[in-house]
Order: sequence, then C-alpha cells, then structure tokens
Amino acid sequence: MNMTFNDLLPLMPILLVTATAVLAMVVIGIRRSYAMTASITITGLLLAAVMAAILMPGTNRQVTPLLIIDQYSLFFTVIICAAAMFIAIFSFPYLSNLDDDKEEYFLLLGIATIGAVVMVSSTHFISTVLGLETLSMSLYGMVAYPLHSKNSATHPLEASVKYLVLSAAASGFMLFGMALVYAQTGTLAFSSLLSAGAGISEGYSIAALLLISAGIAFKLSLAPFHMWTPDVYEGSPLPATTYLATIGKAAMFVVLLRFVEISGALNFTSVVVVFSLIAVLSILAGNLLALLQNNLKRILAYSSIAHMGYLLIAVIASFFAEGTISIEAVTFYLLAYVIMSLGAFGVASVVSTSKSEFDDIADYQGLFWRAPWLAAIFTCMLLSLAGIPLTVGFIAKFYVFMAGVESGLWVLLAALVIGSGIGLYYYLRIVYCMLTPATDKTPLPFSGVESLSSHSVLAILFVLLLVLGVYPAPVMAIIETISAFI
Amino acid sequence: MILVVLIGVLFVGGVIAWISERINPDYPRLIALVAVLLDLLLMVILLSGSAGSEAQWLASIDAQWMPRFGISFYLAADGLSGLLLLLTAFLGVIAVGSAWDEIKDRPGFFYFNLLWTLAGVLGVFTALDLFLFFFFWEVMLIPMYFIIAIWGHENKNYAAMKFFLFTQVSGMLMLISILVLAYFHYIQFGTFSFNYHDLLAVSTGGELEMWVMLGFFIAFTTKLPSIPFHSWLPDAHSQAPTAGSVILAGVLLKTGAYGLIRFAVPLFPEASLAFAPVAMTLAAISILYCAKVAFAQSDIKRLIAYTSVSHMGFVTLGIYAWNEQALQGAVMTMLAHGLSAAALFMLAGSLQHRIHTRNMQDMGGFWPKVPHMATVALFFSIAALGMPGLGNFIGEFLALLGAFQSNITLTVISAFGLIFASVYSLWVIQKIFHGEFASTNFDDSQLTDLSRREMVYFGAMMLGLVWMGMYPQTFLDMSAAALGGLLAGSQELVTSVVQN
Amino acid sequence: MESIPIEHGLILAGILFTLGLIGVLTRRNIVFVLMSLEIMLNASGLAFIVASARWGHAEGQVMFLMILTLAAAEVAVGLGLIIQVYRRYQTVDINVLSEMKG
Amino acid sequence: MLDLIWLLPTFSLLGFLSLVLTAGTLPKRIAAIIGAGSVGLSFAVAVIIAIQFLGSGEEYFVKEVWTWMSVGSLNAGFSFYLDGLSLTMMLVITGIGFLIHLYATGYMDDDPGFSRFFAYMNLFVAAMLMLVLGDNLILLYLGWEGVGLCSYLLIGFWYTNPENGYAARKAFVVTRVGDTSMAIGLFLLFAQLGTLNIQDLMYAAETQWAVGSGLAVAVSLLILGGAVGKSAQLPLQTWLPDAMAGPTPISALIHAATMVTAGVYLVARTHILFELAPTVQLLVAWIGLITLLMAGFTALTQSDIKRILAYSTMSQIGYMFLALGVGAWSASVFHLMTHAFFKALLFLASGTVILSLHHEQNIFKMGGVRKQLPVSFWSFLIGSLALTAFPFTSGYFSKDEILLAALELDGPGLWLWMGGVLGAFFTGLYTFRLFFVVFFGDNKGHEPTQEVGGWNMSWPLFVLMVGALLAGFIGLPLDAVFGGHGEEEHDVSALIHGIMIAAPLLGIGIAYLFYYSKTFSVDKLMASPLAKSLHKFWFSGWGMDALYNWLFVYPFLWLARINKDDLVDKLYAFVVVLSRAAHAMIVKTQTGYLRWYALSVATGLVLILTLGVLL
Repeated sequence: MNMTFNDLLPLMPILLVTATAVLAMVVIGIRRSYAMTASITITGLLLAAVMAAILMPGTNRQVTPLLIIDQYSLFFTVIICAAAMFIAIFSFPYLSNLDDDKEEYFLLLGIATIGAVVMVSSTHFISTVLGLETLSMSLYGMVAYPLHSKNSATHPLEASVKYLVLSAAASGFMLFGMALVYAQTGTLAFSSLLSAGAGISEGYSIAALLLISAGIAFKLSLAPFHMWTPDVYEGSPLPATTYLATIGKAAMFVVLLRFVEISGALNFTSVVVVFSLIAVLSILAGNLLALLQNNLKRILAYSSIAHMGYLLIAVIASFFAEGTISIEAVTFYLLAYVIMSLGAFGVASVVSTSKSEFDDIADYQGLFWRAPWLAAIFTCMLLSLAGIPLTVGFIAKFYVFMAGVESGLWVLLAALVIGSGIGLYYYLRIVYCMLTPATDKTPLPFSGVESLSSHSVLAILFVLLLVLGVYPAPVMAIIETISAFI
Repeated sequence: MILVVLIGVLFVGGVIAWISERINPDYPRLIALVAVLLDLLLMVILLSGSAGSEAQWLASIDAQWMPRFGISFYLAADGLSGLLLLLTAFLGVIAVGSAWDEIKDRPGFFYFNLLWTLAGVLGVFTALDLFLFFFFWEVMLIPMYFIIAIWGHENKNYAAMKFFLFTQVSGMLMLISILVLAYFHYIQFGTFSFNYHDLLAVSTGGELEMWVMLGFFIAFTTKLPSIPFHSWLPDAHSQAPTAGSVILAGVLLKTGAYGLIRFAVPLFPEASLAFAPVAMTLAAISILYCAKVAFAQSDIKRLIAYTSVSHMGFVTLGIYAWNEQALQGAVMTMLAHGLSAAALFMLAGSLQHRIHTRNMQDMGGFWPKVPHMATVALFFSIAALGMPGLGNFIGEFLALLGAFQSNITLTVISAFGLIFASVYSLWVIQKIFHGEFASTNFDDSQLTDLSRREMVYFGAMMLGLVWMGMYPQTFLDMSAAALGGLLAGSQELVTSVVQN
Repeated sequence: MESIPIEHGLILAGILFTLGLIGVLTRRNIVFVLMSLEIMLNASGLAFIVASARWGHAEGQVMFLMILTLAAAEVAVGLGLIIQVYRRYQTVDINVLSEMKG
Repeated sequence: MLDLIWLLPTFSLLGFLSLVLTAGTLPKRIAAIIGAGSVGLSFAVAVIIAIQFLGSGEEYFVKEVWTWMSVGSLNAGFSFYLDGLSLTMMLVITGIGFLIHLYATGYMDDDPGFSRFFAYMNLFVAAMLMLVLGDNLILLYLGWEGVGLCSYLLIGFWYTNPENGYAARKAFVVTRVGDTSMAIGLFLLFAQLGTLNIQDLMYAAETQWAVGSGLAVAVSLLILGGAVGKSAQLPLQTWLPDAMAGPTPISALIHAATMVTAGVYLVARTHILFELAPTVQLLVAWIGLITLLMAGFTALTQSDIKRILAYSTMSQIGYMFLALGVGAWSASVFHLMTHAFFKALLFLASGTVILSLHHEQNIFKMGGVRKQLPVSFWSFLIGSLALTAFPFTSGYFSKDEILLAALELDGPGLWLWMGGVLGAFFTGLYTFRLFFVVFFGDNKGHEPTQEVGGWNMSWPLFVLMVGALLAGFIGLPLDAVFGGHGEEEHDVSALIHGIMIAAPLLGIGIAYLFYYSKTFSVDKLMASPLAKSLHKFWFSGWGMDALYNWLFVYPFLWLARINKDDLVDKLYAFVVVLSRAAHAMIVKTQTGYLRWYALSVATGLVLILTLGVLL
C-alpha cells in the first residue's frame, strides 16, 4: 500500500520536526548562529506540538504499515514536542558559554525528537527500531556533547561510552527477540503471539518476548538492567540528562505499552511473573540506591528507576482488569512524570552551566532563602515525585493505586507502598537541605545568561503541576478517550 | 458554601500573610490572627444558627470534581464536625498567639504554613468524599512538616522526617482501602464513587473487610496516635515550635479520632465489631504504657507528648465501645484534651523560651518566681489527671462508663490510667515548681512570669475547660444528633448482617 | 533443493549472538568490545534473514539493511568516542572509564 | 430558704475564686475575712436551713440547680440532697470548719502564702459540701476528688521542702487508688441499674438484688475500696501519718474532722448496698477493728505529736467502721460527729503547742509546759478525756454505742467487742502518754515564753472544748435515714459497762505510772531485744510503707527507668538501620565499571529468560 496525500496531514507533526532539524542543519551550514539555531529548533518544535494538538481530535489513521497516527500517539507527540521545546529552552542558557561549537546540539535535539515521535506512533518493529536508534544515536551525541570543552569534566565521555556500549547491546537483545518473533509470526508488525503459536513451543515465544522486553527494560532502566542509569545521568550535561529522563523514557514506554497490549504477552503467566519481579526489583533497588545518595542527578536517576517500576505495575494491571483504567494510569503517569522531571532537572539546569554543574545536594543548601522562587518550584516538583497531594504526582500515584487495586495486585501494591515510603526520605532530604539556612550567603551563580525564558518555562511547568494536581478532570477525560485506542 | 469560605479564608489568608512579609514583617501575624478570628466568628454563626435544630447536617456543599472516578467536592458539617471545627479555630487563635513573639525569622512563611495546616484540618473535619478527605488528610501534613523542619529545635530534621514518614506511609494504606471501597462500589453498583453515603452502602464481605478496615485503622491510630504507632509523636512534639505543638496536640491528633468515629467504624460495622476487643486492648495498653513512659521522661515536651498518647487511649476505648456514653465521652475527651494538652505545651514552650531548656532535671522551685505560671500549670495538670469539674473528667468518665458496658476487663484495666495520670501530673508540678529554687543549671535572668497577653490565652482555655466540666451539656447536645445518627446507622447494618 | 531447516539458522544466529555477548563481557579493549557488539547485531541480522527466508518475503531483509546501517552508525560514534578516550587516557582499556560510581 | 441550699458551697467557692484571682495581692486582713467569713456565712446558712428542715419534718429535700450531664440514660444534675445524714455532715463541716478557719487566721499569720492557704481551705469546704450534699454519685465523686485535691495542695502547702511534696503526692495517689475502685463501682452500678442517683440506686438495688447476690458484693466491695482510701483504713492507710506534713489547721480540718470521715459517710450513705452484702459488711467491721488496733499500737510508739494524733484518728475511724460493720449506722455517724469535735480540739491545741515551741513536734523535746500554755493544756486534757471515752464526755457516749452494738451482733460480735475494748485501753494509754510527756515532767530544750495567738486562736479552742464535753448529749436526726434503729436502749449487764469504762481508765493509769510518776521505766521495758524490734516494727506502722514500696513503688520506678526511651521506638529504629544496611549493600553494585554493568545486564537477561521459560 503506498502513501496517499491524505496521509500527509496526519504526518504533519513528524514532518515539521524533521523540517526543523533539516532547516537547523542548513542554517548551521550557511552561517553559525547560536541564537538562530536555537530559536529555529524551539519554534519548529512548538509548531509541531501545536499541529499535533490540532490534529488530535478525530485523527486515527494507519499511515503505511509503519506508522499509526491515532489520538494516543498524537497526545504523546504533543507531550514530546513540548518537552523537547522546553529542554531546548533550558539548554540555551546552559550551553551559551560552552567553549566549543554549540549549534549542533540543537540539531541533535531535533533529530532525537524525530526518533521519539516515530516511536510513539509505531506499531511495527521496523519503525520502532528506526525511531529508537535515531533517538539513541543523537542521545549519544548529546550526552558526549561538551566533550571538547576543557573545563567540563571527563564525565561526558565516560557516560557516553557506557551508554553507547550498553544500549547497543540492549538493542541487540531487542533485535534478536524481534527476529525470533518474526520467525514465528511472519510479520514485523506488532501482532498477537497467541494466534500464531502453531507448532512452536510456548517457551520459544516467551523467550522471544522476554528478549524484546529485556531490551526495552534496559532503555527504561528497569532493574536489573538499571545500572547504567546513574552514571549516564550524572555524566551527561543537564539538558541531555533531562531529555534522556523524560522523552527517552516516555517514548520507550509507549512502545512497551503498545507492544505488550498487542502481542498479548501477559497471557503467559511466566511473563507476568517476570514483569512483576522486574517491577518489585526496580522499586526497591531504585529507592534503596537513592536513599543516602548525595548527588542530585544520581538521586533523580535512581528515583526514575523506581518510577518506571511503579509504571510497570499499571502495565501488569492492564491485563487483569477490564476497562482502560490501567492504560489511563500509564498515560497520566507518563504525563505527570515528564512534567515533574522536566521541572526538577529544569531547576538544576537553571542554576547550572556547562562550566560548572550544581548537582550536589549541598549546593542547594538554603536555596529557600536565596532563591525562594526556584526553591518553591523545586520543592513542589520533589513532593510531586513523592506523590503528595496538590501536585500532579499524587493524581498519578492515585491512578496507579487504582489500577493495582482493581486488579488485586496486593504484592505489587505493598512494594509500591514500601518504595514510596523509602522514597519520601530522600526527596525530603533535598527539601530539608534547601530549608536549612545557607552557611554562605552568596547567591547561586546562575547560568551564563540569566534567561527569563527558562524561568517562564519553569513557571509553566509549575502551573501545570498544580492545576493537574488540583483539577485534573479535563485531562482525565481526554486520557480516557485516547486510551481507548490502545 | 460557608464551609468553602471557612477553608478558603485560611488558604487565602496564608498566601496573603506570606506575601505581606515583604511589606512589613509584622503584618503576617496580624493577617493570620484576623483570618483565624474571622473563621472563629463564622463558625460561631454557623453553629449558633443551627443550635437546637434536629437536622444532622448543618451545612454542606457538593460539586463535581473528577467525574471519571465519581469523585466530588463534597463538604458537609454535622454537630460532631462542628465541635471539632470550633476547637480548631479556637486553637488556631491560641496558636497564632503563642507564636506571636516566639517566631521572629521568616514570619510570613510560618503563618502561611500555620494557616494551611489549619485549613487542611478543617477540610478533614468536613470532607465527606473519601478522596477529598484523603486529599486534605495529606495536605495538612506538608505545612506541618515545614513548621517542624524550619522553626523546630535541635533535632528538627529527624523529628519532621519521622512525623512525615509515619503519617504518609500509614496514609497510603488508607488510600488503598479507600480505593478498594470505591472499586467495590463499582462492582456492586456499576459506578465508581467516593461519596461517604454511597460507600456506607457498600459491603465488602468477610475476610477482605477486615483488611480494608485495618487500612483505615492503622492510618487513624498512627495519627491518634496509639500503641504501637505512637513513637513519632514524642519527637515531633519535643522538636516543634510551641505553635506547632499546640496545633499538633490540639487538633491534628483529633483528626485521627474523628476518622475512627466517622469512617473506620461506620464503614465497616461488622469488622469493627470483631476488631473492637483488639482495638480496646491497644487503647488500654496505650493508656498504661505511655503513662508509665511519660513518668520516666525528663524532657517536659516528651513527657506531655506521652501523656497525650495515654489520654487518646481513652478516646479509642470510647470509640470502640460504640455506645452513646462512650462516644460522647470520646468526643469530650478530644475537646478537653485539645485544650489541656495545648495549654501544657504552651507552658513548656514559654518555659523553654525563658530558660532555654526543656530538661526538668535542671528545674525546680519556680513557684515563687513565677506564681501565675505555676498556678496555670497546676490547673492544667490537675485537668490532665481528670479532676471532676473540668472537661477532661467528663470525657474520660463518660468514655469509661460507656466502655464498661461493652468490655468490663479492659475498662477496669484502663481505669488504672487514672492513677498513673495522677502520678506523672503531680510529679511534673513537684519537679518544676515545688522544691528549692534551682537556678544553678541555667541562666534564670529571663525567667519572668506570664505576660498579660499569655494570661489571656490561658484564661480563655481555663474557661473552656471549666465550661466543659461544669456544663458539658452545651457540647453533648451539639454532637448528640450526629453521634446518634452514626450509632443508628451502624446498628442497622450489623443487625441486617446478623439476620442475613 | 533441500533447504536448511529454520531452527538451524536460528540456533547459529543464537550462538553468534552469545559469542558477541561474551566478547562484550570479557574484552577490556574498547575496540574489541565494539567489534563484539557488531557481532551481536549482525547475529540478530542473520536471524532476520533466516526468518524472512522462512516466510519468503522481503521485510526481513529490509530489517537486515537497517541493522547494517545501525551498526555502522554505532561504530562511527563509537570509534569517535574511542579516539577521545585514547586522547585523554592514552589507552583503550575500558576500565579507565570508572570515575562515576556509587 | 431551703431552696438556697446551693448557697452553702457557693460562698466558699466565691471565697476561693476571689482569693485566687487576686493572687495574694489582698492585704492579710481582707484575705482572712474572706477566707473565714465565707465559711462563717455558709455555717449561718447551714444553721438556718437545718432549723427549717427539722421544723418542716420532711424526711428529705432535693434541690436541682442545673443539669450537669445527660447522655442517653445517664442523667446527672447539680442537685443537692438534704436529709438527716447530710444535715449532720453539713453542720459539722461548716461549723467546725469555720472554727478551724478562724484559728488558722492566727496560726498562719506570718506565712507568706496566707491567701493561697485560705483559697485552698475554702475550695476544700466547697468540695466537701458537694460531697455530702450531692444527690448522685457523680456529684459525690466530684466532691470526693475535690477534697482529695485540696488535701494534696494543703499537705504540700510548704512546697520548698521536697518531703512535704512527697507526702502530698503519696496522699493523693494512695487515695486515688481507692477513688478508682469507687469509680469502677460507679460504672458497675450504672451498667446494672441504669442510674447514678443515690436514692434511686438504693431503691433499685433493694428491689432487684437478693441479699448476698454477687453483684451487691462486688459493688459494695468496690465502694468500700473508695471508703478505705479516703478514711485511711487498711489497706490504704499509709498516707495519713505522712499527711501531717501540712500545717496543723489542715490536719485538724481535713485529716481529722471532715475529709477522712468521708469514707464513713459514703458507706453510711450507701448502707443499703452493704446490707445486701452481709459478708462485705462484716469485712468492714473487721477492717475497722484491725485498723484501730494496729493504729493504737503504732500511736504508742510515735514521738511526733501530730503523728500520734494521726494514728489515733486512724483508730477512731476504725471504730466508726466497726460500727458500720455491725450495722450501727447512726452510732458511727454519731462517733464521727463527736470525734470531729475532740480531734479538732486536740489538733488545734497541739498546733498552739507546736507554734509556742517554735515548730517543735517531738514530744520528748517538750515537757512541763502546762504552766506556760494553759489554754493548750486544758484543751488537751478535755480532748484527751473525750478521746479516751472518759465517762460522760462526748467520746464516751459514741464509743459506748459502738461497742454495745458490736456486742449485740451474734457470731463474731463478742470478738469485735473485745477488740474494741482492747483498743479503748490502748487509746487511754497512748493518749495520756502524749499528755503526760508534753505537759508534765521537766522541760527538755524549748522553753516557751508565753502562749502564742490572740482571741482568734483561743476562742475556737473554747468552743471546741464545750463541744468535746457536751456533744454527746446531741441527738442526731438519723432515724429517718437509717430506718429506725437509731439510739435504742441497750440492756447489758453492769459488768459489761464496767469493763468498758474500766478499759480506758486502766490505760490512763498505766500511762500515769510510766510517764508521770515514773514508777516503771520505759527504758527498762525497751531493754529487751524483742521489745526493741517490736517497737521498731510498730513505729514503722507495721512496715506497711516498706511493703508497698517493694510491691508497687520500686517496680514501677524500675520499669520506668529501664524503658525511658520507649522500647517500641526501637522497632522503627531497627527498620531504619535495616534500610541503611540495604542501601550500603546495594550501592556496592554501582561499581562504575562498564564490564560489570554489561555483566549485570547479561545475567539479568539469562535470569529472566530461564525464569520465563522454566515457569
């Protein structure tokens, strides 16, 4: 089946993002201008987000076997493009005084976004791999970006190498699994493994499923595939970390969700067991690892491990309960998680610069009295990560609890409770550190240019955090409708 | 609508107070005072307006909130809530007063937290949608955490953290229970609902009901607190600033008891019936054990904290006896203890403010130096040991009287708490105010008698206690209708179950 | 003509894959690590070929081409990084990259 | 006028309030006027009411002032119940109370805490009136606890000395034990009979419970617990001697005349219950007897003037309990009244002595002061005579009643009687030992210049002397209360009468030989080791204090000490330790070595694959 003109409209967001990247590339080719490249990227992403938002109601179209543009994928396209735009805005001041070429960064960012968008709208192995690798490739670059700068530490290099090697291996797992599945089903599109089980042992298909799951689990940094996360998070420049932590995770999770739902993987009890095990392990490992950690980026890395564990609970739940609550749970949680992490990392990157990053908790001592505004936002983001009411994080956790209760996953819920309990501790540690009066009254050295834009982004995120925390009803409604498409 | 105003005033007032600090650091406390006074006024109007009316619900508002889950913004107040609202507002005023001079740094943020805590508490006392209830339940924690963590004493981080973790984790268990209820409503009636009245109709059968009930029970007894979930309280209290302790002891603990009365028992009548012996045993243990531990303390605030646990034991006892006298007793104890404990903490606070120690070993013979304070302290410790004619007696007497009708053994055991209470209360007086004046251990230059303003607060609380003690009918009548309704409801359910 | 049963192909691919994995685990020289990764990727590529041979359509080969490009890209980036590593540490021993831990 | 009965407590309460609220700012005169005056007013009102009530010929009179609490079936009001019994008590309290207040205005003259003292005293009177006038047990309990509180406050009045504080707390806590048992009794009564109004209770009990029924026994036992606590009878008697730490007027008012007899009042008030439980009633008798004997022995060994009087109080109340036990209700109340007179007299007199000797309380450091302290001397003489039931003093009549009643009781009656007589003998002995040692012989140390105190201290003594002598001729209007058997004529042989008169005289005689004429020497008697140890034993009050310390106090303190920082908290501390350990352990896996990470990924893969395929 070949593409018709009507397919172009649904594809607009992707095309826009691609155009942005290309344009940026061209512009760099013509004349290096940091501000220019940045603004092009930002506008492009904004346009894409808006476009996706406009298309969202009433679009549900399979464009070639590779891409499915339905409300669900568009919803996430919006999220991803917006998030990417925010990250771009954060990156601008952060990189502004990097002693190296800065423009390509935005190029990479744009390309990575393409990959992410493709991932969320793919129900086909090829497009998945395509998107995933586009994303990863550009992420390697983003992670290693400040490589040449003398004053930025050796960490980016190390982080990048680690990430590259391991994630390549993980891709290997995934690809091999896909191959096995393909060998069994005869199609590269996501499809149920139950129907085509003819003549081949169940163990085989389980193995195939688990290989793919392992690959995905690695990208989602789920235990026991989580170990790379803290190092990469710590090593990368903050905007890259942010990207990795938000868009990277969200896009990957959408793929996981679609794959699990379509392939009916959870019909195999053993797969359920393994997933549950992974979830519990991630929750415990993530929270325990973060417990006494002093490096902010590592803490957030570990906490992201735990959060992915929480999300996995909802995925498992989706199999047991009728109705789409668990899907909605995943969706809302991802939305919430993107907002929270953007906020948390955003504050960090606002106070940091490519020269010197403030990623030790101690750096934030007395922030409450030195920069109340930032501190307030940061606190709310952390509380939201901890799942305290008035914030979106609470609603998200509420969803997960609901899904868990609905499916009666008591063990997982217990893990969830314990994990959140431990989690509170290290989130509050940071908060308390911000509360304790600073020993030195010197204000935080803000990043190269004290940019209003990133502050306004923080403000937006803050508002989102509270609004979605206090009156989520409209978003709930949207999510309810789009979740029907999974 | 008035309920929304009640809560809104505090939320808004808090924000204004915070901002106003930029203009003038004296504004926040004024604004806070105005806000709480306004609330108090509104409540008096609300309650006096409904005095004598047989209607169970004095005021209510019900608006859609999250239709997806049948969650609605449903506030309503009956006599029971009314009393507790009154207590909250009253102690709010007291707390602002006690912070008036003590809180010097960052007053704006302090009063913001204070008012928001109070707002959360009001919400808890009026929310009839379980989601909303949980929402407020958690909302009141964070500002409290800040109060302890910022304005607390030497070991504030630990205390604040402990307080937060205990309440949070137990809260999550309650959340699960709430969700199970809502889900069962979905199963039995086809729609999600967190509405209190709807959920009353839900019957989670047998084994599960006990577990679900336990979710609530643990959350509430952690807040109450009761053995074995009490150990956060001494730390929180000893570290919190005076105003914090006042709110904590006076109001926050009462939310737990309120939860038990309003939710834990009525929602799960049979399970509660089966569980009552255990709960009452826990209560008895709390009463005796914590009275004993209290006696051993040398830090005044720790001591008072433990006595609080001991006194709240009577509340649990009364609640799980679940008959009219017992419930009224529990409510009276909540009110009376709210005043007496708050007052004792204020005294401890003003002592610490003056001599910068809470260690009783360093004190002694203060009576001649601070006669007024001594008299006030004497009054409140007498109240605490349950002297007839003061509120605490009415509460504990009724609670025991009621409890006796449902469980003789445990009531008799708990009654020994009266003896222990006299032991520690009198010991405090002896140690601090009697004996030879011990000024060697601290700088007593600051040791001045209560100021006129302080006397006003204490006077007000004394009056309150005497009123409760000499003419409790005012309060008994107010809560009678509400409690009657609860009793009747659960009675029906139990009987119906027994019949089926 | 007698065609090779699919299982054999897959098993071969599996063996290759495992070898690659073992290489990644055991080698300390980053270059060799990269090569092992190549082997892993290509093993999965082989598996695709075998599978597509079974169904007799092209999707598998398309995937294989993609894997090739992917592998190429990986190596490109990887080698770039390796050069940086060598510049900085004068060695390609992978264990030097262990400054972040805990 | 009867309706104004609520004025009685109100006056003293107002006195209390005005004294507290002014917080010692008032000049002494005013404070004294308020303090004593309020009680005086109450007395005046009491007299008027008494006249009216007796004139009206009513059996009882009830006045509800306001509803206190009404919860479901429980309905307790602030309502006063007046009948012969409460009338008697009311008059005793206000009358003797007034005298003691008057006396105190002199006695406490130089004390800084003057107005605080009177505040407490007034509060006490108010509470005590509540106790005797309350028509329901809760109100009675209010007064009951109130007097306990005042007793605590006044024993510890001189707070600078920790020992006083200890005595005060001991008094409060020990009585609280009794109070608690009484409270439980209340719960049981309410649970069973559904009311706490005394008269309804009595009626209901009479109609619903059979004689000797388990419930009746339980209830009366519990109430008895309260009674023995307040009235310092076995086994809760240990607090009374220490309570002498308070100022002497307190000892007179609270620990002799009024509060300690509250137990007697309580039992008399609820006598129906005891009649329903004969075993318990007999127990009351035995408790009384044993207490009076033990106290007698102990009194014999004490050297502190006030402690001697305290123990004698204990033993006199023992007589009252004996009377209650044998069902001689009016006799016990009668003895209560006479005892109030002569014991108040004795205490106040001893107060004068102590004050004149600059707060010397050891009788062996006194002696031969009858010249300098004539008033005290005469007061003491009359008081002692009354106490020892010297013929035709007030004490004689009341004690006579009791012993005869005991004798009439078939069964153990004879034993009880003999015990009582023995007690009477000891009473004579220890009383006059005290008397002779203090007022005769030669002075050892303190040479008093002249007797302290003006008219306000001497007049009360005179009045009380008259009372102690003549109170025996008063007839109490108790027949209506106790259903008839008031003072009927006992017909017993002259021999019995002889013995009963002889016993105390014999005691007095021996005291005379030992302590006045010194015909026999105490020291010789004390020479023998047995006597020494016996003396030691009795002196310590039969070692009860030590016993209780070992049984209750030390264990409690020990428990408190070992568990100062709350065992339960350790549990949570352990959780913290656990998670920290877990963290320390798991954080080691983050080695930072790429190959290790790769290994973990590989193993993870193998793990899940095996798991997946095997399951």
